[in-house]
Amino acid sequence: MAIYSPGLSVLSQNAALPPDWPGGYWLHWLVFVVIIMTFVLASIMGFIYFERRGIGRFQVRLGPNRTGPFGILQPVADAIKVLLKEDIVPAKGDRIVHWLAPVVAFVPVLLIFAVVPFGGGALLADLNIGILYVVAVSSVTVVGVFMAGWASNNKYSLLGAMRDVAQVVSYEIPLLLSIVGVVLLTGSLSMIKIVAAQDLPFILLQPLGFLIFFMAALAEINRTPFDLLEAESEIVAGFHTEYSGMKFAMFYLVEYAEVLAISAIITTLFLGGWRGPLLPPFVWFLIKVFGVFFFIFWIRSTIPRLRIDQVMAFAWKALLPLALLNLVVTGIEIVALPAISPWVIILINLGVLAVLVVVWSRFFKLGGGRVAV
Amino acid sequence: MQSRFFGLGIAKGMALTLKHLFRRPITTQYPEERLSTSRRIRGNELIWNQVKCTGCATCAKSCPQGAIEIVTLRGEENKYIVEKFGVDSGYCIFCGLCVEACPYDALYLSYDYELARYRRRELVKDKEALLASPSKRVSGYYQPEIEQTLPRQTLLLDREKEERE
Amino acid sequence: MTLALSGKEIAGKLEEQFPGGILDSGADSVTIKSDLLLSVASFLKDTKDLEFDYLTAITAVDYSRYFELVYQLTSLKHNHSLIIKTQLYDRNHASLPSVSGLWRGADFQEREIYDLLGIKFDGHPNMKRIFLWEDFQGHPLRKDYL
Amino acid sequence: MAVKTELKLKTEPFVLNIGPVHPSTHGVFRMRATLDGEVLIDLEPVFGYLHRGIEKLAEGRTYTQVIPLTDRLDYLASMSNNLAYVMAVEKLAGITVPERAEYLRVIMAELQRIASHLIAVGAFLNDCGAFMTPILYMIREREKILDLLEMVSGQRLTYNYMRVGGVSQDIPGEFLPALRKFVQRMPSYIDEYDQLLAENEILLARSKGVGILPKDMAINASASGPVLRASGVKWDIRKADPYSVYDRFQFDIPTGSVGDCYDRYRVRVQEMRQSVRIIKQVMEGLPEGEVKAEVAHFLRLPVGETYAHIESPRGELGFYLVSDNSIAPYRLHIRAPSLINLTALRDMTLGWKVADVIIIFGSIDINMGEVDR
Repeated sequence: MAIYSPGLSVLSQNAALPPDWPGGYWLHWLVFVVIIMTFVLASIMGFIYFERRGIGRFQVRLGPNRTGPFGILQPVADAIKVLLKEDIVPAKGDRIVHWLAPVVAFVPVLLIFAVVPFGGGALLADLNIGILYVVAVSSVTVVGVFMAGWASNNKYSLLGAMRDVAQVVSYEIPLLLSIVGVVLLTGSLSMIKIVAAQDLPFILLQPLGFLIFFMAALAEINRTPFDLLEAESEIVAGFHTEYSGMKFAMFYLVEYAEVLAISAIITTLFLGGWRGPLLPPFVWFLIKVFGVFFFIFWIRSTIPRLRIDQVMAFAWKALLPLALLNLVVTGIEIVALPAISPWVIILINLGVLAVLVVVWSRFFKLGGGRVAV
Repeated sequence: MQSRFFGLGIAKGMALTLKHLFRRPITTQYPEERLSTSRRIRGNELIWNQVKCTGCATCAKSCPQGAIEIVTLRGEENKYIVEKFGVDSGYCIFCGLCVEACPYDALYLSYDYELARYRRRELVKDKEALLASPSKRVSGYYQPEIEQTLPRQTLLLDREKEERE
Repeated sequence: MTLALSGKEIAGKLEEQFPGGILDSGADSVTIKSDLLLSVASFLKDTKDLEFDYLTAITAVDYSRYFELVYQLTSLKHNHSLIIKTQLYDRNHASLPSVSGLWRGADFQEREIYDLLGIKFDGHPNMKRIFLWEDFQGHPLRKDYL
Repeated sequence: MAVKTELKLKTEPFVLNIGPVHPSTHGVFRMRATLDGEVLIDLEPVFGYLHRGIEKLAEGRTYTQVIPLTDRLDYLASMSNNLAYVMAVEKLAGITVPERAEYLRVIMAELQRIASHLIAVGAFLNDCGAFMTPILYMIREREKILDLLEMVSGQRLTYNYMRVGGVSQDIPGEFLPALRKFVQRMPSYIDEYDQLLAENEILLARSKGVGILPKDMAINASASGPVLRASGVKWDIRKADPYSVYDRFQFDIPTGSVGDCYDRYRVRVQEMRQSVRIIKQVMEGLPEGEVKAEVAHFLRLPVGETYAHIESPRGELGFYLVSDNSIAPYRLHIRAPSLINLTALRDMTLGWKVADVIIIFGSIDINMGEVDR
């Protein structure tokens, strides 16, 4: 099954060695940082276009189609528009924190891409704790969001920011636990090794883990049905209600960069990363990332939003126990059945998934929730 | 009614949106693509037929907004001469009551519908601006003979693919 | 069909209960003294076979000489209706007991009448302007408001 | 459903102004909400931002000229407003309306009911957080209805179609075939709406048991229309006090059981089905003949007063008309269902969270043009 280009795997081995470039590491980093930034910005623009057109079609309309052929320049036009807008800081807001917040939110998201393996190897660093690094870095974004909510001196912003903190902190736990299942199968935290271990995509070996990871990731990146922090029908725009111009653009970028990062991580962890027949690895990677993203905005265009207490209950009462059970089942399978064919394990896991989801949905009830006042 | 298993209702909804992905979008690209409006459209401003008008001012009396201004002189044979006839389209709500009230069919609504002007004063139309002319298309509102000559209204019902009959 | 109860019959019944309180009665309406409004209303609401549990609308009309308040009552149970009218002659200090304790539905309607016609309802929990702003002068639906 | 939970932390309530400019206030409604964290502990509705004094304006216009004013009451159901007003005038003047006009009125009123409920349901689902999709699907069907109403009246929102003594013009020849086509297809579209979200678990969690309006409180607070029926009261003026020719058609009154947001949503969807059923019967029985009785142009009504009410999409819409034998009404009072349905809003929302307040408010389905008048 292991079909990946030998040339790129050589690159992955070389990534740890000092490159034979003038200036050594520094130039290497500089070049690849620029490449990654360009890639991230370009794919975010692609994502924005893809999502707006896609949601348009889901909603039996066309989506943006005026700027350039098929409206392909719409993200550019949006960017130009938003950059030319006046930068407004609320009169009683905290100017410094208000200014700092988008930066604090944006930098960690970019940092994630340092370890994402686009092709045979990570472009910047093949950390042996890759996935741990991703989880650690990505949770810093929430600080920026809370700073934004606090500094805006707006009740809607504050409500949104508080929701975000509560939600992200809770969903880190099932997210991590479902990653541990993958790590158990691989025996390594390195993103490249995780991909290399996926002769069968882990979505088959870890269906429940994938489900948990996917839902927790949606909550982490605040997409529907967990988009409480910017729930436009409730709290206007949440934490970025008071943001405009460049700073708003930063938050907008953060939103999509997070989606890109999560799509890339899901691709890496569960969908076999860059691996695939015929096409070059990088293309496979992009196809899978866009596939995951398509699924994310398909969900966005269909289902309503949960309420904050339901979101929290879902994390602690549904996802956390399921993630723990998943971990136990995976552990038992690895210890007790080391030599069995993976297809049997897939069947077992799918059975476990079905049973657990059905059982859980029986006694886990959402709804109600009135507080006597 | 309620789905027994968590996820089935969501899956049904997602199947429906996916089905819509392959349906034809229903939006029209307005300035390029124009649909025929209703034959009775109450569009733009009024069109005034000077020959038929007798200056009875029924239109002005029936106007709920007081947007029609009419001044008449007594001419020969005891007939009115319309000296001034003006409509402030800024006040007009296009209710069509004046057209309905006119006993001599001297007043029509326009079939065109793009009324926007840059200056408010351009909305005030005097006698000359309201005169009927071949370039102005007349709506079939309260004019059954004209109604038959106008293009058929495009209906979304007809444009849509006939997939559910 | 919602049966419009005969004003005369109801007036007879009310006359027994509140002697002298009935001023007039029409085909479907009864005019009562304004100070009796609350007791008549609760009588109509609670008496068996009447049970006007639903207050359809309250209207106030300014007849220049007096204000007339029109309470349209319906019984969802028996599907019949009745109109209670009362008149207020004091234009400057027009006031009336509030029925919002009996029918919550009167809440906004009474505020609206206060706002637009300037009739105060005693016992209303939140008697202030509803559509116009607090320091608006005058009451627009009065005939002498220009 | 109220869960007694002690709020242990010492917290300070704060006031949040939801509206008048807010994505989910359906116009310019304002709720002065006092919140304890996310929980609502007090709410005061504030109206008047769209007050145009229609009742006062009507006193200076002839009876015919008031009809365009009524268009601007509940601008999502102009036909119903027209109907209620002309019925009041006819009742006082003792005018009999030709048979065909009565049938046409019923067709228009029921089409209008479907159109209005489509917006109500769509906006409710949008408030629940389903990102624009349901409302866009429903606007698609509303568009078809607006096409039909445009065909007969010449305008898409302010129809000004009904006249004292009938309707302004007979329907054009292509109306009935188009209507037949619409009536044939509409049930399958309603099925689609049900497939989209009616069984969605998130929607159930959000709306079941939320914002309960008990039966006795609904009656006591003079609620009407779908809000009253969702609380389990079988009261529909079309049945209870049949006007026009409604007594000739078969239809059911859908009622809810609990009076929660979900019931109100379901009642509206069921009413759309019933409306389609009524239109089918009207089309079959549509007689030939005049569409307007002979009525003097500047009508003078006999001295007196009358009250005419209809079941508008939002509830009991009534016009109380006082005439002094001049050409203009002496007093025109409008019993606006939207305003009176809001009476119980505070009791329905207390103790719920911000997100619930929005959907409870959305499920009442008000129209500011009618609330403020």
